[in-house]
Amino acid sequence: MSRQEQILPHGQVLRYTLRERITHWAAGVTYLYLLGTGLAFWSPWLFWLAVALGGTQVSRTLHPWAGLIFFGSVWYMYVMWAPQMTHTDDDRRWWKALKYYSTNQDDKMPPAGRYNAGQKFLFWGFFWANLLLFLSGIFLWAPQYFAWHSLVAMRISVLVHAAAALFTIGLFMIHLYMGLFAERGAFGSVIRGDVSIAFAKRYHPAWYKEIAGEAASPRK
Amino acid sequence: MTSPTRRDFLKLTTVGGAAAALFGFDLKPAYAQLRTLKIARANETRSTCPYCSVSCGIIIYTIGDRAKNVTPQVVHVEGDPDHPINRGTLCPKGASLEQDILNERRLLKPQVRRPGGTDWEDISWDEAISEIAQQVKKTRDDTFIEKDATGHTVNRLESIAFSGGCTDTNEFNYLIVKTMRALGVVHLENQARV
Amino acid sequence: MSQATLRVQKISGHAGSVPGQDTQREYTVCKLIDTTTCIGCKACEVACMEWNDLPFGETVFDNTYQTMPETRWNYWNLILFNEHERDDGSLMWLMRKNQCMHCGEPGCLAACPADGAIIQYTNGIVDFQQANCIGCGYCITGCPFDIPKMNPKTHRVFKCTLCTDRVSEGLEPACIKSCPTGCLHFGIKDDMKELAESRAKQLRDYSNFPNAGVYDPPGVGGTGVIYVLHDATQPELYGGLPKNPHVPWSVKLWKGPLKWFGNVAMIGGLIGLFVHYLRYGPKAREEEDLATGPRGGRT
Amino acid sequence: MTNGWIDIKNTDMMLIMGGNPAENHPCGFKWVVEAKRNRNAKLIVVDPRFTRTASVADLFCQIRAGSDIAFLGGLIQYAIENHRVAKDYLLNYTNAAFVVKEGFKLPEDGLYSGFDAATQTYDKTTWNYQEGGDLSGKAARATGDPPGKENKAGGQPAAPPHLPENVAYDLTLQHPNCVFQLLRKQYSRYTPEMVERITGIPKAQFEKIADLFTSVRKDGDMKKVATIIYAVGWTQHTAGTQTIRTAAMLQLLLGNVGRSGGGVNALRGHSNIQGATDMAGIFEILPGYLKVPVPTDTDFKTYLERITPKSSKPHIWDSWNYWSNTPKFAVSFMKAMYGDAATKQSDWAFHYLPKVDRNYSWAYIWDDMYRGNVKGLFAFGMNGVAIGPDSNKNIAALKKADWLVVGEIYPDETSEFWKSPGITQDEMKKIQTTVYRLPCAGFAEKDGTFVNSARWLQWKNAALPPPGDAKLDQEILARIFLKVRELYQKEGGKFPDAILHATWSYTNPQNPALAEVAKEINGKALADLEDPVTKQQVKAGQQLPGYAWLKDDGTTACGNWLYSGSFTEAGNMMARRGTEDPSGLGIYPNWGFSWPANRRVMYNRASCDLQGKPWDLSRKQVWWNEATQKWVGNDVPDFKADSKPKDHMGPFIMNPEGVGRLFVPIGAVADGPFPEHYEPIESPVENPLHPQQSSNPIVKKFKTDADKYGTAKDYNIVCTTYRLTEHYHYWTKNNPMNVQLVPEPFVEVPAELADKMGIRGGEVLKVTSARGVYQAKAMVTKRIKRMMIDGKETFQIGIPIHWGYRGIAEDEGKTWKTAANLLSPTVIDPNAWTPEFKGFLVKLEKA
Repeated sequence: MSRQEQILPHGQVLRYTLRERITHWAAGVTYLYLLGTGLAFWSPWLFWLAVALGGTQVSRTLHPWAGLIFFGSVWYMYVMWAPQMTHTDDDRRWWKALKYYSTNQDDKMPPAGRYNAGQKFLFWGFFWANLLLFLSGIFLWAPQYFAWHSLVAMRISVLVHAAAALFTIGLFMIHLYMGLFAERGAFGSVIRGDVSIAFAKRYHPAWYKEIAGEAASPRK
Repeated sequence: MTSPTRRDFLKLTTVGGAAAALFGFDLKPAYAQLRTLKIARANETRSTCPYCSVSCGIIIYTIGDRAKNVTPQVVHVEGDPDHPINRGTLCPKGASLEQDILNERRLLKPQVRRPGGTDWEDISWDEAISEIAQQVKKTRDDTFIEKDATGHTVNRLESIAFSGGCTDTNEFNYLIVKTMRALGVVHLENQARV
Repeated sequence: MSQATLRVQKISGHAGSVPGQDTQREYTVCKLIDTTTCIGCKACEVACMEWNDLPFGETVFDNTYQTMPETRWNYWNLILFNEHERDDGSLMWLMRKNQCMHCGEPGCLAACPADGAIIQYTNGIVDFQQANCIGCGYCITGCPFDIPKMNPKTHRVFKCTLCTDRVSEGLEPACIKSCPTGCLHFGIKDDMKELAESRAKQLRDYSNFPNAGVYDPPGVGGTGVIYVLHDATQPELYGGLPKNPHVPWSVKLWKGPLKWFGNVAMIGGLIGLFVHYLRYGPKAREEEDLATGPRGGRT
Repeated sequence: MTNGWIDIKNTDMMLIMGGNPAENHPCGFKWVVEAKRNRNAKLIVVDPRFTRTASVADLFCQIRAGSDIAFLGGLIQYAIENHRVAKDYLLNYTNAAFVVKEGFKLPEDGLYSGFDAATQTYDKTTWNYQEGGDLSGKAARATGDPPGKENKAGGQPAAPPHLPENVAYDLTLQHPNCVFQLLRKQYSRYTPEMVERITGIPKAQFEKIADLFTSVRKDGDMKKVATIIYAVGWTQHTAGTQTIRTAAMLQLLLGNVGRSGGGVNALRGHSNIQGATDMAGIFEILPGYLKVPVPTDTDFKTYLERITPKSSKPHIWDSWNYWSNTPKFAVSFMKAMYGDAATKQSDWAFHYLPKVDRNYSWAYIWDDMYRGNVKGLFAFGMNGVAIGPDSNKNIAALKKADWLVVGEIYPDETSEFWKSPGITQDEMKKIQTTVYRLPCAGFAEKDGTFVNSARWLQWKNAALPPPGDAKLDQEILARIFLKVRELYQKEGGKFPDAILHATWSYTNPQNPALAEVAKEINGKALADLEDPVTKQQVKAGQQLPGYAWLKDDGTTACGNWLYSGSFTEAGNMMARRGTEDPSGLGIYPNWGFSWPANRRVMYNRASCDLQGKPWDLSRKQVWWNEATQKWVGNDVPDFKADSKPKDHMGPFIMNPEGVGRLFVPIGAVADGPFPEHYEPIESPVENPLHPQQSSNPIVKKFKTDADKYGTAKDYNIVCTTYRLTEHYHYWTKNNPMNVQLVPEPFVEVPAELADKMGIRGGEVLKVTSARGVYQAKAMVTKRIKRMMIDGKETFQIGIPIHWGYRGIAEDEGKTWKTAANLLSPTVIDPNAWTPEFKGFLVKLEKA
């Protein structure tokens, strides 16, 4: 897709292609399910979640399958986005200015590209946690199928799985907060794929400059 | 579409909690579901283990209460705690006697393998008994020895052998002695020797 | 509430109190296994299979008298055979009946997330309730003795029930009844401890086993199955009986600090974000600034 | 067993040898453990392998298979030289003081006096006591009568030698020809060094064991008791009977026989082979151990005279000689068998009984069949092909038979010999044997009695009917017999008398109720009887209260005198279930019925001293009651109830001497009055005692072309066979539970040998003997160790016997379909005619 094609009519800019959106939601929906069932297994106080999600055995059965889809989606995100997620000098500056970002003083932030440093962190955080969840999950899924399974591996897996999941929950809460509440328009962007130019300019000025520079005036 | 509002955020957090009620699941698992004692009302027969010579007392549990309309089927075999020697204990063979009684490899019908035959053929009991009796008579009449070389009466039959098994009861053994000695059989043998 | 439920003192994955906890007066039952009189005859293995009507499985010769390498979901009771040469050159053939130890502090129960899948009765029996089991296998990781095993087909975990169906009717467990030499004994824990100690003393005094002793590891709150060993200082000789078993650190870490940290972090995070929103609100208040688009009501 | 299972708990010392009760009799073994636990009794285990019995032993030593007499002889030597003998017991309750005939020679060169090399038999004339009275302090005559010459002249053998009525004796035990001195001399050669050379047990280890075992008689104290427990590890050798005799002699020497916690205890291998022996399911006896008639017994009187012993003892002593009642037992038996046809006039139908003058035992059945003389075989629950020995010979024999009737509950090797591995379809078509395979009832479907090792008769009940078309064994036998009888009635034939006149008055003749048969075995009065002393009466037709009521005039009928008292007017004594044991000795007098006369420990008079006071008051079995002038006790006294101690009646009432036999006179044992160590027929070494006479001189090898024997040159490894606790003979290979416990056949190989040959556990091995090849996986173990036999490095391997070519594993193709008894030799013990399954030579290769 050429950069020009990203400039849409009505002052909109294409932020996510259909493929990206489908991938995101594949991950998103499965993550929600994994979160619900996972939390059920995490604490007796939340065990009702497993019941609510179709029954305890069903939850246990589907959790790993959902996990596979989630793993696949995140892996595909990696394939799609990894080159855009490299850490830059701007990102370093962004982290230093984090307090402005968190207090909504976005004008004091160094210009962000398509993804700001926080998003990159989210990406890499999910990527690595996903790997850990996958590996530990495989151990825990059906240990009896694997001749090489060992109790030690399973015990470590239990810990790793829980710890990695906790980490993603932290990421996920911020991601959800940012996407749903903090940045108006972000949620729409993963639904429709586009954002307003204002949004782009405000949150991802460097990225907007990049596409707008090529096509000086948006098509009307 | 519109982005969610603050109200939505609050709403979301309560949905989960209500979900259980919404979906109508019974959240209470059943605790302590005990299997009931499988031999509680089974019929008990006192018997003796057929394996080694300790002769452990065993109890064979069969379904039904001896009512007419029940075909007994063994559901369990266990040691007889009253038995002075084994006091309820059993060895791995005695403990698996249920599998000996209910064994799919059991022979269920008389069979015969004819001279030169390459497989078993079915035969009725009446035919089998009658054929065997004729074989016995023929062999006996052909080879019976009334007097030996020194002229002593011996009345013996050296051409038929009988070997009795280890779980033959005394009473059956007595019938063997009675019938076989009457035929003149001297090749009379039992697991007792080997 | 049925009497059986009243007799439950611990429930896995359970929020709230447990019906039988501190409400029932009942003796702790206990199996005593005297390895010094075990002859490895496997009567207990068969009795267990027969009583519980467990399906047969395939076994393969493995240069040992031992039936199979370890217990299975459908083989709860396995005698472990070990040849051991003593310092004086004499040979010992050690046999140990291996099965669920019915720990006072069961690691499996601690690790289990499923409400009511593992319960501990007031008499100390730890019992799996397969109806509630979700097949996660966490109990497997929680057991220091490697006992619970999963049925790969049904995804339920099984282990010795200490014949709850028999014990609740006033009978002894099937294995106990079958044991030809009486190396298995059943009764209340205090009595079994006493019996075990006196046997260990006899072995020390009369049988050239100066280290004979009783195995009742405190690390798991004591066990509902105790052993008399020729050499209590080396339980590892008996097919790797752990010297000082504990609920695994992974389970402890997970069910302890990690859980607290996680809960605090999650709840703290939610509160933090909520307060943040109250304080700062969304980044852009003017919706029209940002959220323009075809479906935003503007052309 | 002279004692019983539970009685083992009363012992102080146990020697288990030639048996592996922990594996083969686990529930009886509990009483061994009880003795250990409750009395701190010591357990000594001597076996070719470190077995599961050894795993709970206080002392274990590994012995070479087939060298047991050397070990036990060594113990006798040790006990005598260290004065650990029961002096009073020895003097009064055994024949230690009896003086043996001049001319009797000990086998220093391997042969007793009287050996005839041509016939390979002994003339036993000198194997006898000397006639005469007290020889105490009198020197032996220089030479005696030359032995056995008089019998050689004519073709007709002279009347067999008999025991002197008045036996010469020396109560000082100093006479050089008295039994004790001969015994001492005989076993003086069995020094610890010699024991080590023969058995492979290091001297120090042997001495430790000898010291421990004989410690029960330390300083002659009589309180403690030791027991010896054995099984077919002794019997299944060419020295089987003599091995057991050595043990019995050792126990007599130590004063352990007849006592609670003592005895010589045979653990029989099967549920009712004790009963089968009692009931004479074997050729050489009739029920109740009556000897079978021989051709020279021309009438019943001659027969009874021959088989009824006369007492033989020092004149100052008394002997009950219970076998003097033989005529009563024999006549009553004939009445039970032939009813009205057996009368005084018909000489009790004596000629209905077949007369026997040669060996018809197990190995001969197959040998005769192989030679074409046995044409038909009934095999009811006997899997002859798998049982062996030499399964190949047995298969070859069956091919020559006309017909075979197999009564079984599972498909077995014998019924399918015609399709055994290696037989092609073409060969199959040439086999002319007709095979009938009849489905029988399993144990749970039958009632009736089993007799256990402790001689307990226990009635069992049927739980369910036989499955499918299977029938009760007694119905099958009855129908065949009645059909044969019908044919003889219709067509006539050779000597039909016995067939026509055998009693068969069962309510349902086609399917006799076993309870009725049991009543017939117990016996009933045929006329009104009265006890002359007590005036107790038994009316005609009533069940007899016991064998004391039997008569030799035809007024009683009894199928087996030993079992008389088992089914009386009071009912079925064998079904009694009284659980009380007032003495605490485990006697349980009201449980079942124990032959003879419900007594639980045999020869229990010997548990008391001469005055009739128990040797150990904490284990009171029987005693003399001075007040009532009777023997009374917790057990039924095995003795004449009113025989006063001062009469000095011997406690071993079944011997004409009344005392236990350290020396066995004349005919009772074929190969020597004292046991001597002979090598198994296949042995890795020459006999260190007398290399020129290495194996038993009277053991005969079989001579058909199928009989092959190997030598140490070609076959360098000693092989022994045995059972596992998880399996039972050739039966449980059909039981999925047992198959799961031990799924496959294996060979136990010493780790040292495996290292040498590069064998790893689980590798497939080929074991070859002179007769056949066996294949199975290797179990490499430290539980069998390298041995030094007479300076020669020797290895032993072991093979569990449980597999063949029909079974769950076999049918699934998981075995090599070979049977352990393809390897074992057809060679038998000269006394009991049991084959030598337990020690033969093989070679070992990787398959």
